[in-house]
Amino acid sequence: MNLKELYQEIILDHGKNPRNLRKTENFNKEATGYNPLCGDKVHIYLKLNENKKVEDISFEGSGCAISMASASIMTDLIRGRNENEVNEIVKDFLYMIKEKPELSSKNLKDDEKTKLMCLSGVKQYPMRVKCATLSWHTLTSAIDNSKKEVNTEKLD
Amino acid sequence: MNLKELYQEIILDHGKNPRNLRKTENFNKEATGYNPLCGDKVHIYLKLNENKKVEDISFEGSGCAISMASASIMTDLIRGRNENEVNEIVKDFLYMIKEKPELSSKNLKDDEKTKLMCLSGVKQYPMRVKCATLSWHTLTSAIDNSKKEVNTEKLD
Amino acid sequence: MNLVNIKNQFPIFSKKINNKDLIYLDSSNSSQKPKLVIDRLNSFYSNEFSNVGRSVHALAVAATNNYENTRVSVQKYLNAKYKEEIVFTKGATEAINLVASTYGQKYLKEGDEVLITELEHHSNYVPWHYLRNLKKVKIQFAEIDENGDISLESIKKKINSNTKIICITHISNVTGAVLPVKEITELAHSKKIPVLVDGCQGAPHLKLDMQDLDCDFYAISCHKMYGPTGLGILYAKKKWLEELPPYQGGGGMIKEVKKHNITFAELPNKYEAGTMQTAEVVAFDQSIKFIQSLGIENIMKHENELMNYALDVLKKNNSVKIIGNPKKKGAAISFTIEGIHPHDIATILDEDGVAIRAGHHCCQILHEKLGIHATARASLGVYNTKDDIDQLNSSINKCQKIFDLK
Amino acid sequence: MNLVNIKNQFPIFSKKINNKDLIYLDSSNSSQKPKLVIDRLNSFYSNEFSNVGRSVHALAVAATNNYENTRVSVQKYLNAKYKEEIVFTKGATEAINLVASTYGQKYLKEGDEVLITELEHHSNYVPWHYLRNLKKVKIQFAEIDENGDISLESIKKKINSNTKIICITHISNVTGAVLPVKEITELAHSKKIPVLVDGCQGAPHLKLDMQDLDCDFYAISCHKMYGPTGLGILYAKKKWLEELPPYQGGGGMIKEVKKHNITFAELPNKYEAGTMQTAEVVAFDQSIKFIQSLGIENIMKHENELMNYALDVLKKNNSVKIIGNPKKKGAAISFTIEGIHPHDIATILDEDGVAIRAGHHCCQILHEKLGIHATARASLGVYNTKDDIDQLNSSINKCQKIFDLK
Ligand SMILES: Cc1ncc(COP(=O)(O)O)c(C=O)c1O
Ligand SMILES: Cc1ncc(COP(=O)(O)O)c(C=O)c1O
Repeated sequence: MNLKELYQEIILDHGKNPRNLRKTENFNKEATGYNPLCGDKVHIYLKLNENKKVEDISFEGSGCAISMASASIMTDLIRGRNENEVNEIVKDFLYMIKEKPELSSKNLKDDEKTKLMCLSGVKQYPMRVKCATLSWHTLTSAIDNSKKEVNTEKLD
Repeated sequence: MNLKELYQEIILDHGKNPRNLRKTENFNKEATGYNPLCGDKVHIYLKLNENKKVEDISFEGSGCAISMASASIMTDLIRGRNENEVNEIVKDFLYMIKEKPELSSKNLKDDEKTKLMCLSGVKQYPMRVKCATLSWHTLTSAIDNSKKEVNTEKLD
Repeated sequence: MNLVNIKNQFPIFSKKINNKDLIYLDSSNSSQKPKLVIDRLNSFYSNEFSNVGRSVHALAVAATNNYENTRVSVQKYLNAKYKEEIVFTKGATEAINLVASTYGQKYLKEGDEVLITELEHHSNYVPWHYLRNLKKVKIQFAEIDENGDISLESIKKKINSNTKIICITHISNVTGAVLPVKEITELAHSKKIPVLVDGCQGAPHLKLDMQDLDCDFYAISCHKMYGPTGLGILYAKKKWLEELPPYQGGGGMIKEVKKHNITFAELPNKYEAGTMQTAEVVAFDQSIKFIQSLGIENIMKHENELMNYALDVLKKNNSVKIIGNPKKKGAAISFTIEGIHPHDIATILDEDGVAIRAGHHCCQILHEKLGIHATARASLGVYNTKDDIDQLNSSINKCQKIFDLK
Repeated sequence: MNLVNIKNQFPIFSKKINNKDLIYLDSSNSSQKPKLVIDRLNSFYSNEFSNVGRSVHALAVAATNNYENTRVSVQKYLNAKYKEEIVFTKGATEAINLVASTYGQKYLKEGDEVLITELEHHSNYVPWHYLRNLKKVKIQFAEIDENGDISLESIKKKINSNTKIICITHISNVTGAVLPVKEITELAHSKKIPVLVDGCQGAPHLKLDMQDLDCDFYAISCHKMYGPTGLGILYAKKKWLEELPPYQGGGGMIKEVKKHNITFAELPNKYEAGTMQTAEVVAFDQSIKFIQSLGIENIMKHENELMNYALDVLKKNNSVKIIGNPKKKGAAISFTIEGIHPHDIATILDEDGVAIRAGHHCCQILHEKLGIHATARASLGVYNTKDDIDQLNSSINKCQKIFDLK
């Protein structure tokens, strides 16, 4: 295990100063995610336009450095993409966190991949994987418009 | 442990041919005893006269050699005694079965003591003590006129 | 595979009981434990112990993984569709109470009927009896035939439009009768009635496939499956676990707790309140490994041969009366000897190191039906041999001698 | 008595975690197990195993005696009046569920109130919440003061003529606050209200005397008391166990079973349905012996000194904010570090072999009241030392460094 890999500079930065930590005005999709283990919660707000493109995305909530950084980096990356791209990226990220060594999405540029790969350190910390994936699962739930709340217990 | 001590001739005899296995006519005291471990049951019927003397005592039920012999020997011994004597003998018997090496009741003649001591073999078989004491506890319950059923679980 | 030297794998068989070799014929009550399982308890407590699911430190992570691995092993062993369908309980008794309590609370009302059989263990009757008191539910008993079998027909007879659940044992712990649970389940489902199977005696002795059996609930006692005490399993179809209310409440089974409301965790956590039997679950993985290392088919063949041998031997013994004559018989033979009470038989056999059980075996309904208070029961485990049966028989002859001679 | 070399008695402390010595500060979650206890499990399964209470063979007799001996040891340890007042359960969670379910069923009706506190663990809230849904019972929360204490006064405030039971923790598993349970019980009894004490954190750390405390129910988790997992204890006054209906139904807890009715066994069997945790109960006798060999007064003194030392050290550490400042504090210190989430603290500490817990510790009500989602918690056991506290402190400093540097 390697703490330095887990707490990289970019994680600590996004953890302390999370981007998009606010509530999108006139959002038209939303979902809440729980981590019952620690009581942490995240709320994702989305504004999709008529072409199913993400006009804005934001989040509210509190959590550990990993979960805040993950939500922060995610929201930064997702804005401006259409629904299909978003779904593909989410899938790729979750797959990477759990099984693959790398990201393979063609919708991500190299520097974007590098950014996301900073979160890959959690692989060595099984109890922390939930922290990294909570906001991503919640995003999927928001897009699917499923009213069900996301619960990391079920998902990872 | 010693099976021969447990299954003495007198026990086997009383077990096979229990005395007083019937229902006293015009009984005025009765009680039922259970052994939930094996489902065995004994029902004691008493007829006490106005001087609180046992005019008749009998029992119904089925059980192992030890419990049948114990009820059989007990009923034989108790008939004709008054309530105080009965209580004293029951106490002495239960005390002997559980703790003392011998009987000390002044209400028992030597040959009666010898007969009862045949049941002392169960001491070496803790799970069988209940078999030997069930009818005795039930007798006490009948005398006390307590409506509560006897249950060996509670008593030994 | 030759199952002859299995006793070597069980430390207890190297010990003397009353200065005799132990002839253990009480496995339907609880099985002995293989070294593998005992050692795993030991190593887990000595090197790896932590509570699961709650802390993020290394020991807790490893313990949680071990715990969840057993769930997956059980899922695979039972061929359950989802690992969330495996709920750990204190025992089969708790598993059945869980279903009776939650199903009863949500689905049963006055006049509804619970259909059980005359063969049921108290653990598959008392929990339903509670609903008789609490909700005025009725309990119907499917009747045994002259062989002690429960036929599909006898179940059919008691089904009516009020029947809301059918609860049957897989194998009788008294007569060893194997019930046609798959056919009963098919029949029940054709009438939209769920089926609970008390698998206490099924799980240690039969090849199980939940998806093929298709029952809704299946209750298991791990201590009868070469596992530690204090542990059982409820298999339940996911849709039931999702639909039913939670059972015990406490830590680990909640989602969000507020002063005015509480929401509950997802499966499988919803039904695992409080600190669970961490070490027992971790060690039970080794019980499954033990069974798999022998192969359940081999175990079935071995036990079957032994059962046939025992029936042969005991039928030839004129003093012995075997209780029930089921078409398919597994695990247990109960018998009586004219003139000798089962408790006396058990005590005399014990002197020879032969451990059997005497009593009503928690089946008073069946004993009442048969008109007897108690029976003696010899039950088999994977470690038993023909020699064990021969010793049983000769000790039975000794009973006869003691009671005849005098 | 000098409690310095206690770690020797616990095999796990001779192991390395992440190549570091294990600094185990998660005993409020579950304690480590002494060799005595592990060995007893081993020897019982290897040499003596049998189910209890049901068979009459030698192994069963010995196992039953061992099992009942533990009941007597527990009775004596708790100074309970009768051994029948000791009921073995799966854990404290089951013990509380047992009381909530049976007391609720018999005595609670719409409008009645259950009084708990803001400090309660989910295990002492969720079971009562069920009655809110099932019976429209109300739940009142006695409030903590600014130090995190529950005063007699705060209980008094919430008692009214509808209060039907008071359920309080002995020691908070978050702040370590020790509640005045004896005074609360006196007050409650003066109003004829029974009291349940959640003794999970009390039992391992305090000298207990049930007759002096006089509470009606006391729930214990054996795995927090240096005992095996899967075992708990409900102490309950005999009159309650006699009056209340049985809880789970099954083998061993019945008297007579008929098709139309069932009667129940006497105490303590009435509340011990199905095969119990035989080996766990037998081994728990050694946990009590272990505690007695050190002496609970010595344990209290040792843990007290350690707690004061830890408070000293952590109060000097400016980055640490300790949660709650109770007058009497036992067992646990919860804290936060500004800008670092407890989960991150726990992960960083774990790298140094320091095992703590992060989260809401099954006390969401308290965390909501305090306005925080999660805390980090270091909790003490008899094996902890001042060195452990020093290591905790220096690892906390490392957190600070990691989060400050970048
Ligand atoms: C105060 C308190 N109550 C109840 C419990 C629940 O105990 P268990 O999980 O052993 O059932 C715990 C421990 O988790 C506790 O600390
Ligand atoms: C058929 C059957 N059902 C239920 C039980 C109860 O299982 P447990 O006592 O392990 O809860 C048993 C064993 O005693 C059994 O044989």
